[in-house]
Amino acid sequence: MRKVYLDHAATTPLHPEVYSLMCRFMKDTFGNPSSIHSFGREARKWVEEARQQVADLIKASPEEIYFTSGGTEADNLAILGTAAARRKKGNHIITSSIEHHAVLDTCKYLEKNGYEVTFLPVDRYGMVDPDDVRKAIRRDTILISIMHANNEIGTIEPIEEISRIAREHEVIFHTDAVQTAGKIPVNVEALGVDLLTLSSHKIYGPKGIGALYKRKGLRLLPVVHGGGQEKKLRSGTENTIGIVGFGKAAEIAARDLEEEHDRTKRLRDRLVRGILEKIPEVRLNGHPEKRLPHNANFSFAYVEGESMLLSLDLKGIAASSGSACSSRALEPSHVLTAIGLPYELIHGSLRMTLGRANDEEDIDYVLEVLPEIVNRLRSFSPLAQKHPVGSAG
Amino acid sequence: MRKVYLDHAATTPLHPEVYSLMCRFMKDTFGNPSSIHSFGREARKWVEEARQQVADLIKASPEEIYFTSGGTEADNLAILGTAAARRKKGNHIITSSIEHHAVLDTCKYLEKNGYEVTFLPVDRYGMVDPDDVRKAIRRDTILISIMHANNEIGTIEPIEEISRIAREHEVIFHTDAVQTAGKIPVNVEALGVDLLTLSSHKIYGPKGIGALYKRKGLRLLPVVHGGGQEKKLRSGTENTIGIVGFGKAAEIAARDLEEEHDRTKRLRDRLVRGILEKIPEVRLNGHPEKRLPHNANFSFAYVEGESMLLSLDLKGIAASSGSACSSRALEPSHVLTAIGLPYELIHGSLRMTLGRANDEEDIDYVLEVLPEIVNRLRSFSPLAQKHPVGSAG
Amino acid sequence: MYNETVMEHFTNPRNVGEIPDASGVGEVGNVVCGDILRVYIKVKDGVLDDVKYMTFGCGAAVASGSMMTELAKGKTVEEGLKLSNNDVAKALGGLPAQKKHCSNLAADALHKAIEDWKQKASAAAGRA
Amino acid sequence: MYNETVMEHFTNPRNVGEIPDASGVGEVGNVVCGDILRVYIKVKDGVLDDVKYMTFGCGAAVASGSMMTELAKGKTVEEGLKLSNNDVAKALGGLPAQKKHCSNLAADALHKAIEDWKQKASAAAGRA
Ligand SMILES: Cc1ncc(COP(=O)(O)O)c(C=O)c1O
Ligand SMILES: Cc1ncc(COP(=O)(O)O)c(C=O)c1O
Repeated sequence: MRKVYLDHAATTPLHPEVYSLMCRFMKDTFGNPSSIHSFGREARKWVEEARQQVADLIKASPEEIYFTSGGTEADNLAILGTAAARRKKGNHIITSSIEHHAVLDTCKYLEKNGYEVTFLPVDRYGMVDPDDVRKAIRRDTILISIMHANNEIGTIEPIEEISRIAREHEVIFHTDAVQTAGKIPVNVEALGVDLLTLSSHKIYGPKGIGALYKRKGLRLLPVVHGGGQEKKLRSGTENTIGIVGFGKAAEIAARDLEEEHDRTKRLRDRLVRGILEKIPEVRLNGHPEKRLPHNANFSFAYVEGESMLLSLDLKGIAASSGSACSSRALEPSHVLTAIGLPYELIHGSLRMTLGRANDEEDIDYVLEVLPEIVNRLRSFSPLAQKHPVGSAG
Repeated sequence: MRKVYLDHAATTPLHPEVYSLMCRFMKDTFGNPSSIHSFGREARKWVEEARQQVADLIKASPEEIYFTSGGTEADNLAILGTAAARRKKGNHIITSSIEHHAVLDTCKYLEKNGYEVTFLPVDRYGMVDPDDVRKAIRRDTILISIMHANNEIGTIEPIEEISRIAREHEVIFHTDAVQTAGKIPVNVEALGVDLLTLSSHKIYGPKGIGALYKRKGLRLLPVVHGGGQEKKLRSGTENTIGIVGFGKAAEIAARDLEEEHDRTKRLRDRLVRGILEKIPEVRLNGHPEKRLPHNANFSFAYVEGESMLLSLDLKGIAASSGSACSSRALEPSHVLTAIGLPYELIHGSLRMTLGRANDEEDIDYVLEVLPEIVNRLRSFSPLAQKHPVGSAG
Repeated sequence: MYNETVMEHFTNPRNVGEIPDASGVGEVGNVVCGDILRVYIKVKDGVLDDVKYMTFGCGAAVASGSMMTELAKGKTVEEGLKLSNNDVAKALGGLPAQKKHCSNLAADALHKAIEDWKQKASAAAGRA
Repeated sequence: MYNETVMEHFTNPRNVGEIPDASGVGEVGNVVCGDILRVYIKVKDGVLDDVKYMTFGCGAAVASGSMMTELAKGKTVEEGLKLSNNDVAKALGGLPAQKKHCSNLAADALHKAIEDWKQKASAAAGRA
């Protein structure tokens, strides 16, 4: 059976060059980078080369890169680290209501621990209004965290504008760039950010490794305590294999960015056009233009997401959904809720995220299979007759 | 040049079977274990198999195993997680003064944040007295954390006795078993612990992956917030490659434990005997019998540790030292300080930890090379004439 | 995630659709949690002569609806009332833990349909 | 960690040992931080005719002692006083950041030895 992987926003396969390098590294190099003997120094060399590669991807300098166990930990470190370091200055944090759970739940944790958090709304495309940010800033605001692009609907936020506002008010600004780095240009200077989160496994590197960019001179307190690795900011013996893979993945992502951007965008546009043509009563979620090149997110009226996923899976197609049933959390997507979708359209959402694994035939295969699936599920849906929704574009 | 790796307590090379399995897994399986499609389910299967393997190593059940980014994070989770969950019950924690920094610094962090910590002393062998634990328990004591064996001097602590005392007083008991699992038998039931820390890279698995054993029913709060992976206790996309490697390493460690124990112990005893015979004014640090089978830790009078390490390194031998100069922290070993060594013997310490990489020829090579090195360094040491120390056994 | 029996019922759900002249109709669930299950029954001489269902729901909802209709069909109304969500899950060979709570409601919907039939029947008896 | 020059000086330290009839002796460091450096000088006609050192210390301490003796030997006492720890580190082609503070004390020890010589010399002059 044809296998079509359309869940690149969830995770990506290892790039073959990343795979080879990791295997080569793993075979010969095992030292602890903190050891001063030759085994340790050899490992250190690889780690520092990877740090340079990651820095290059976002136009930072290597001293500004701190490796973590992934995007989640980097988000935690950025937010908890800033909150703790600036506690004396204030206790107010601004974020959006469509952040990844790594940001959202960390902010909620802080709310329970003496901080105040403003969760900004978004418009129906998932866009944060910079003016809302400006209005939310108070004298005791210490941090603003707004994601670069949303992982579910792909909307790209106006980071430059927001960071300018943050700077004017001398508030630290963090952005979660897990979904954008390697997909669209990410330049920490141009974006004007103080902190930026990266994750390796979204760019064809291994899972369980990420990084926080921290502008030189900015003070954070650690979240994980111990041996003082990563310049005392993140303790724990370094995940050397992961770091080496992440470095290579970052290098390749930077190298191929433009080409992959254009290629996946072309495929994505073909997919979106095809679905809107072939399936009635469907809407495209997210911003029509300001969106990630590889993201497509639809809501199909009357059908439930997990049922679509299972049906697609039986045809070899991997996708995801914002339906509660498709997640372990058993809560419908907070992102689709925030853009104002009614529950049945949240449950009827389907996200397809393209990547290196895909070609035109994949798209055509989906366009062949998906309409039948939606039809079948609609055929026994009790909602199908109840509430017709307008087919959106 | 002959290469002799004698720093297995710092980290270990990948076992060849671990290496092969990781490469095989990496090549084909990349799904996100949280995804419900076939790619995700395949990854989930591997993760759960590894969880079983890790559970088997310590005779736990797989539901009690929570993967983390390493021993450091597992220690943090055990301590911070218990402290937060039991805050209403009390705020007093008991630990020892020779814990790994992952425990020690986490406790110091808590001290700064409203908790009280008792750091118990140890005797000259590095042994915690269970009576001291009993005496330190107060009505508001919520957690006792004592390591199973010390990473520097190898002393094995009386965990069964201490856990019994903890249970009598209904205090949660955590032990850091990073240095013991796979080296000596570790059985969570026999030890009577509620929480136990493991790290993969000390048992020939990859770095950047570890686990916390949490007894069924015990409540902890998470340290890293986000997507709710690991049964909501530890968020972040799972380090699948690391987990698979860790699982295999745990399986092999359990399988070969007895044989490797005896083999390394024999080699270690040969090394210790040889050094005490060939080099004057040297003492063996740690307990003469109750110590890890692969650990040897000496103090050589009049010479500084880093100089020894560099000299050994030039001969292809990798070891470590408790001298400040050999660490990034620039602080002399808190363990050697706690057993009462004078500063010059702390700085003159040399730890050699054996493992699979070693054979008799390695030991003989060290016995040939090390006396010359110590002699040379002593020849221009200003201390050499000042304070003679008795050569200990 | 799901076992083979569940997947088989998901792929080929039995008795989907409406019964236009149903003796009773029952619906459970709501769009918030994302699972809705509607059951139609045809009662003849106290026996569930026909049982059909429609669902907006996840794999577990589709499969448990299907399995419920198979278990219920041909049973007496009283037996139908004794059929539990748990019986359905068991017949399916088990469901994932997180699905048991909200997606395994087919028996509840059947009970509602039977109640609906009873009410209609007694109303008809009243009128008669 | 260390560059080649440092390693070369560590492996073959110049001028190690005592000068039994030294004109001056200086010692810096302490066992707490783990680096002790003792310098012996022989002064002839205001020139550092011989400079030797002994050390209990790390690679950086051994190498900077060695380099210092090379730089100091043959210089006048005044020039010796101007020699800085930084000069020594530079001549070694640089030292790791964390080593600069505590292990790069050879010039300080030299200055102490020169002070010692000066005191002894003036004491001798006083006696004369
Ligand atoms: C926007 C965003 N932030 C953070 C994360 C978390 O990163 P990781 O999976 O490396 O923990 C993800 C992906 O899961 C993401 O999409
Ligand atoms: C006793 C002990 N605890 C904790 C750790 C930390 O584990 P990891 O290196 O996996 O962070 C180590 C090793 O570094 C250790 O020896």
